[in-house]
Amino acid sequence: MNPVNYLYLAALLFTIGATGVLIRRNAIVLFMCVELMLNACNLALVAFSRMHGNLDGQIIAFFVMVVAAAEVVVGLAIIVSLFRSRHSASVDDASLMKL
Amino acid sequence: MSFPLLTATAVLPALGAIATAAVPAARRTAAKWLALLVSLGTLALAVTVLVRYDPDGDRYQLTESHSWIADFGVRYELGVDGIAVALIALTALLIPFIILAGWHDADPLETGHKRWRPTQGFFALILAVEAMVIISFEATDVFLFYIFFEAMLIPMYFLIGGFGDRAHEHGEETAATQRSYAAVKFLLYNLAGGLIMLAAVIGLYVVAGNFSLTEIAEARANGSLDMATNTERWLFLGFFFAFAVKAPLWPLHTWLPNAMGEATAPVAVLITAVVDKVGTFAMLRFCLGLFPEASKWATPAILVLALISIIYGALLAVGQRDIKRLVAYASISHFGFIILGIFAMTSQGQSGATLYMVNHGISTAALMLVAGFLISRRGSRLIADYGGVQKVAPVLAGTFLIGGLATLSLPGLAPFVSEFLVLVGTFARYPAVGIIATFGIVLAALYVLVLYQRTMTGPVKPEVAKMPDLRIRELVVVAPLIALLILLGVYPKPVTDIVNPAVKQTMSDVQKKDPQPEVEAAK
Amino acid sequence: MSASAVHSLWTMAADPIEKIDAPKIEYGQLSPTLIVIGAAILGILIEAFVPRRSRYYAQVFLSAVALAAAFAAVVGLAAGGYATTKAGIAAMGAIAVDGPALFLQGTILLAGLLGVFTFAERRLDPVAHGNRVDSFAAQAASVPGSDSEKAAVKAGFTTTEVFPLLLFAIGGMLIFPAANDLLTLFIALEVLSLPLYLLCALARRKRLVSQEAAVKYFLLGAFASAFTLFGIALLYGYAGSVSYATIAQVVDGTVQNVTPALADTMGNDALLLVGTAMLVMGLLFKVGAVPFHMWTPDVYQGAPTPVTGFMAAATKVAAFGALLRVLYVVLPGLRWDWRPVMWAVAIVTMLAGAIVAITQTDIKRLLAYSSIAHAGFILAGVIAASPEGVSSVLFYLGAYSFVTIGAFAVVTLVRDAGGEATHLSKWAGLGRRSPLVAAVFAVFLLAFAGIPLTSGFAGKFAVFKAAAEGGAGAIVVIGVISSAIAAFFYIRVIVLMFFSEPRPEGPTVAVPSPLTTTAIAVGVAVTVVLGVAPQYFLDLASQAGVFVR
Amino acid sequence: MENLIALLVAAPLLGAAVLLCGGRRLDAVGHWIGTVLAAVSFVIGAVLFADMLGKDAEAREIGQHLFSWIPVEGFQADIAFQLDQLSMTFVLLITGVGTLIHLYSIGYMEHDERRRRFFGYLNLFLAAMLLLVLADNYLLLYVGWEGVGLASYLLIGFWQHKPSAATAAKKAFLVNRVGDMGLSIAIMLMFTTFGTFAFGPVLESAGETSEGKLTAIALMLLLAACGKSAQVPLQSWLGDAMEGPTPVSALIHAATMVTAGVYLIVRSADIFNLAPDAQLVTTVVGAVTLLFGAIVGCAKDDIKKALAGSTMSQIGYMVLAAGLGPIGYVFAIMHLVTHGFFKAGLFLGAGSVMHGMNDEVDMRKYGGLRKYMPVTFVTFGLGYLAIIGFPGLSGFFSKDKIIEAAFAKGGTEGWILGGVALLGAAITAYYMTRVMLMTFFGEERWRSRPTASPDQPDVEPAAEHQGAHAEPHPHESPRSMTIPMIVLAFGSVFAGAFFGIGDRFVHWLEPVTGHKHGHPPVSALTITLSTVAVLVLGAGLAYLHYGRRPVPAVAPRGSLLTRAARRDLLQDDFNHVVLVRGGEHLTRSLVYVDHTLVDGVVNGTAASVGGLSGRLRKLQNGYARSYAVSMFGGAAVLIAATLLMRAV
Repeated sequence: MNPVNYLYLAALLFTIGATGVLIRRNAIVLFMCVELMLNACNLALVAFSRMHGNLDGQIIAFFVMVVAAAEVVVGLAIIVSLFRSRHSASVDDASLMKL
Repeated sequence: MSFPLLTATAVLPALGAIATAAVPAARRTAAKWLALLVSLGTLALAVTVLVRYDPDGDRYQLTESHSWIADFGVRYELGVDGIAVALIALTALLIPFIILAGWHDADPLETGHKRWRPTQGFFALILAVEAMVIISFEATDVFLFYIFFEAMLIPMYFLIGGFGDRAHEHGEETAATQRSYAAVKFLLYNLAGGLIMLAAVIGLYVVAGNFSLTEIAEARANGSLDMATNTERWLFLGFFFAFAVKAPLWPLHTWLPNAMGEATAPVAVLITAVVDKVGTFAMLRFCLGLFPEASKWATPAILVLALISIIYGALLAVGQRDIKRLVAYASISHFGFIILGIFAMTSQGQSGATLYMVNHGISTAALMLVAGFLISRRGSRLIADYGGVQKVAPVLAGTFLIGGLATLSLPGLAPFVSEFLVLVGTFARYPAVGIIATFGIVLAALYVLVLYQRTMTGPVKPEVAKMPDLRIRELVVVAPLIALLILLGVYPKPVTDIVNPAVKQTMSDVQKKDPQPEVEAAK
Repeated sequence: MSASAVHSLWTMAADPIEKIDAPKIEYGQLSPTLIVIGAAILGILIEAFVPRRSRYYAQVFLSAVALAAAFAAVVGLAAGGYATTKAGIAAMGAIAVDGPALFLQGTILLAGLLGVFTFAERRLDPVAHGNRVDSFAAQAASVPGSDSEKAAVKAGFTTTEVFPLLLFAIGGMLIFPAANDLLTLFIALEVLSLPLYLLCALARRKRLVSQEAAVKYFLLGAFASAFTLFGIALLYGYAGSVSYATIAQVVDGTVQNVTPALADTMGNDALLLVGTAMLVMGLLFKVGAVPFHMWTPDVYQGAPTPVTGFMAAATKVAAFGALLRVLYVVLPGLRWDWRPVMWAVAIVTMLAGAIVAITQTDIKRLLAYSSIAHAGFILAGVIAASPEGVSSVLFYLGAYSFVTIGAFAVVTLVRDAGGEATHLSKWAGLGRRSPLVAAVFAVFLLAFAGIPLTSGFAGKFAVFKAAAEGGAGAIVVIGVISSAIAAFFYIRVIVLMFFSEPRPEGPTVAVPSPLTTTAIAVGVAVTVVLGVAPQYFLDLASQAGVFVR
Repeated sequence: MENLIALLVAAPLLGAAVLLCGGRRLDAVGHWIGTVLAAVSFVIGAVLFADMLGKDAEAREIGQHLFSWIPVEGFQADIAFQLDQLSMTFVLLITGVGTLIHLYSIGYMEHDERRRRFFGYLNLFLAAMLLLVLADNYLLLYVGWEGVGLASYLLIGFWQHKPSAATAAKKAFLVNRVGDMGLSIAIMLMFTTFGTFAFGPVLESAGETSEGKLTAIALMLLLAACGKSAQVPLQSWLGDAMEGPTPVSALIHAATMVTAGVYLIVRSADIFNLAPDAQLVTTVVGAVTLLFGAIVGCAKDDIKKALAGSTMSQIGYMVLAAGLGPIGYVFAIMHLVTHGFFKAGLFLGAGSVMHGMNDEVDMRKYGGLRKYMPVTFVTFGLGYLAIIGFPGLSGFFSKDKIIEAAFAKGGTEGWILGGVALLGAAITAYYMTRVMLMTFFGEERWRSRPTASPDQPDVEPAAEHQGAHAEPHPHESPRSMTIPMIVLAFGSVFAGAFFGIGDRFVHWLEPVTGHKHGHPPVSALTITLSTVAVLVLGAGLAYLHYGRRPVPAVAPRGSLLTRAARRDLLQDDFNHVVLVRGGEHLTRSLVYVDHTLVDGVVNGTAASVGGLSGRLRKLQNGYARSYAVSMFGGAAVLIAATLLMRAV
């Protein structure tokens, strides 16, 4: 299969993730969409790695996974604490600060 | 290395400001005396500068030059020509009077916070302004000038916004609001002007590579610096805009009546007699000096604006109900004359303009300070609240009248000499402009005399019946100013002698020759 | 060891394995970062092993010493010529040790040190149950207003973890502007961001707002990271490498041994341009440029003020450093493409920041918009695309970070019953109550406004000068117009402090410990010194203005 | 001798300085200091005069250079004096009459608590006036010119507590300022044309420039003269100026200052001679004013205002004569001097009457006073005869010469001007007879009787101050007042004959002003006879109106012309409507413009930025997802823009 197709897929996934961020309200889902975007990047990296015949992309993908895991740790901590104080994970409820 | 006299003249009031600010809260009187002494010391230094200045010597004298910010091409370069010397002397002369006149203006009304020290602040700020004004007169480096041109806004701003007339017809609350409005307006106008100038200063650096007046002039003279016509014009406009705000020139003038109206009289004098002079001074030194061609290009428009200022300012002065605003509009009219003289580009016009700066400083100081004494007695700035003061306080009225007569340029008093020179100088090149400007002298008579009539003559109003005449301190402030007005009106030669060579230089900067008379009259 | 000769660590692995070379790490040159990260790890251990009562002192001591040592290391490296003649690439091409990197690292470390001081301040909040408390939540995990929180407060708990978090963030920031390949850049970005997200959530008072700020920052930050990463992926796809030097060569077309795949992707400008745009967007998010600025006001407002101060100063420094390196090292060949776009961003940022700030009513939000406007001014220097541009940006960043930390430190002092009194109306008449504090804050505001004789003016002049020399005269004009607009709201605060009558129920000014006092004093001193005699620092910045490739 | 010239000015200047700065402790002696210094000045003048007489006519001009005043590149103004016959004439008139009036004032102002100040102002006036006539250049003349204006301002408004006085003073100064504009423009023109404005060089080289320039200069000088000498159209201030104390009216607004305009024209003779158009305008101004003043004088019931109208009219004669050129200059000055005597005398007489009548000025409340104040009556009467040109008295000689010269102008102009001058003489006789009759003859209308209702229209406001209702006790004035009156009466009687017979005055002034003998189309005798005839006619008519019939104590409504004349021929109304009201409207609208437009633009800009801020601020709505939208959109734009940059 033409490696470019993987890139299209990656772009598609990235867009889906971004759209999710824009339209979903639940912070957890939002965060998952971000993860989806990161994985779309991973896909692109791996595809490029394959195209260029070097391993850089694939190694980066591993790093990204680690980073994503770290993000989960931090992110969930924050989101959960928010949820516990407000009993809601909707990001739209978290709008005390404006203007 | 010789003693850095120019630096000392600026540094002394700066140090004085710090020292005054540091005087403990309870020792108010000590702070006042300290400030007064420092200002007198500065005056002594300024007089030394005056004495050491040799009218027949180099263009810039007593020069000091040190590297400062090499990255910006900025040097700490000081030097004075005749115009600067005259204005430094004026500044140093007026400050002691301003301090003395404002002796009680900043006494705290009630015992506020124990660390609240308005008195110390007031006098420290005045000295700070003095320091900055003096150094901007001395700077021969554009950047150095610019820095202090801008920085002096800050102490001025606090002086305007922080200290106002004690009583106000609408109560202290309104007074505070109007005061801070005036202060903000002052600052924003001038800051906007200054920032536009900043763009031009940067542009100048890009074009010239350094900021030294002398070097740039030299480079332009020997052709190594070639400014494109359009560049020069844009840069000129950038500089001129800032100076026109400061001066102020119509239609950028509206901050002045507010500022002068709301500030205490001594501060109003500081604004119009001292700080604003930096604007007109800078037009002479920087606009004409750096951008002669563009100056000539812009002259017609500037003359028109100056004319409008003269007539418009005078007419508005006639229409004012507030004494201090009236003086402010009168000043706008006078600044029109100064700018007219500068851009007429004749020796008489420019000498007249320089002389005008000095004389206007003294005459406005006299008028405004007496007005301040008057206002402090009655607690109102409205002309309508006075009447018949002449009867109860003849000396006050008399000095007020002399200040007023100086403002309307009565021959025999100093402003006449300068105003006439400006008119003659303008007329020589632009007869129509000269004639229209002459209408200003009628209007000046109108607003001064109307003011005098309404406040000083007529039946004595009950509110002013108990008004005391001038006190000794106040007399000490006013009498020397009046003496100077008369002296410089009859014998202005000491000033013109200092100014003339500098004007000659400026004329050669712009490569203009005086129009020659049609008939070479037999001498 | 030239950059191109060193093939990156990763590609070697693809070859048949005969022996594994130990990676060559220049520990000396990396020592600032290593010290800080080591201290951070040590800080974690302290949390684990040191008794609760002593943790605070241990952490403060450790952090301060580590930062000071790291700063000393930076100075040592700079003195040793690593900023100029010996500048080079370290850690197998991952990290650049050169002038801009060292300059910015030094700035970040000093800002971090002042940050530690403000973090450690325990005199401002009233003593709770016999315990001195700082700005951070007693126990972050407890729900605001819950019994467990009250118990934690009563027990005198404090979140001493903030110090290791701070050190981690600083560690990331140190790497960020020095990163010499895109992967390092990304890792550094995350290392600096994640602790900050957490720190934002840790306010002692107004915890809901604080958590909200953290969530917003986190979600948007992660969102931006994803864009950055996708940009990185595309650039990698374009150049077949993440090394700055290699990408630059590919962009310039000077690359040797072009493989067929590379030849293929090299021709695809879309990869390059879209990748560049997305990468730059991620960096612009960090610097708070319009339209990626919208997190700034909320986060600045919600985060604990010491964190805001530190973040506003140090993050901006690090992010601009990274942006400069990307634009100047990776993409100079693309100058004609990114400059117009950055022009637009700079203009919009300057204007929007200044205009929106006018109507703000909260001092922290006001400063946030101010920081947006300043990002615009700095971008004007970035656009210059010249060594002068680099050094002017470096200088501006140095000047700006101290003003910012100082200003936010002053904000922590003005308090009422609900903690910090950040609503502007409460600042009315502050000049009457506490002339000194108000005067100090006025100095900072004037520096923000760019009034001469303050560092703000020197910095502004430097970037505008560089921009004008780089032919961006229009930017300068718009810059001064924005400055004029911006001046309005700085002045509004001064008016409020000095010319308004104090309110009877107004806030009090807490007397800080020497820690905050030091931070403020250093801020004032730097502001004035850089304003009056900037030459030494300008020299420093201009010597440090050359990137190594 | 030259060095005395400065002393001439210095003496009264010193007096002014001492009196004004000296403070209360000089109150007791202040008036004597002032009077003595005025006399000193007169003595110096006399010494100089004697010295001058001892020289040949051509060598009489002397000068004194004190110092360089305004030395500026290409511009030289000196403080320097020039004393020639013309100046000498004025010096003697000023110091002589001045000293007398100082003396008079000692009595007249006896009860005024601010007498010292009054004398200070008088001395200031003398100094300024002497400076005016002694200056050797136009700029220094200008200083004196404004100096006398200032003194006039101070003295008109001396009783400042009266709003009318303060207003009158202001008005005088302002109208004069309009004239001063003319003087300064004239000086500027001289400077650009000749490069100097010293009398000598300018006048010598006047011929070297175009007539147009000279006409412009001359017209501007005329404008200045109109202001100072109360000539149409700048005459309106003089009537109001009568608010000042009467000695002031006598000295400044009759004898000396108001004649400065004539001095200026005669001094600039060389310019006017070469600008015939300007001369024509000058004569027209003179003729119109002559009639104007005379008509106004007929209608006024206020004795001082009637005399003021007369002054205006007489100066009209002088200006007319001056406009005639070399045939008239000498006579203009001659009339000026004789007028100085008799008009000062008349005013002092009027003052004496007022002094005895509780400061009443309304002639309708006089009558039959000759019995009570005989000296005043006699001196006033002599002045009266002199002014109407009774043969043999001063006015006869001088006025007759002017009428002759007017006819001698030649052509239609000559006839018109001569006719006007003749008509003026008739009206002069009429109004002066009216004044004389109303004041000294007829029934004693000041005796107690029901006073007129106060709201009666056209009652001069000055009559309404306190004391007007108490019955006065007319009495002769003290010695210090009568002596000056007597001296001036001598002058009124004999000066004309002394000057006129044998053309003594012509020979005296000729070296300075030049003189040509005029040749009127009819013989001089005819003119003289017709002058006498119209005089009799005018006086007779007045007798019919005021001598035969009782004078109503309240002014009748009168004809349209009378009513207009009472209001200065509606000139003031015009000023009020056009200048005052118009000016008020202008300033008020400008204040509005300044506030709304000039300030408004700036405030509007600020407000719109603020509004924009408010709207942009709403974008920051607190929803993280909308922030994300902004970022996403931003990224899209960024990408699109980057791609676009490559595309273009």
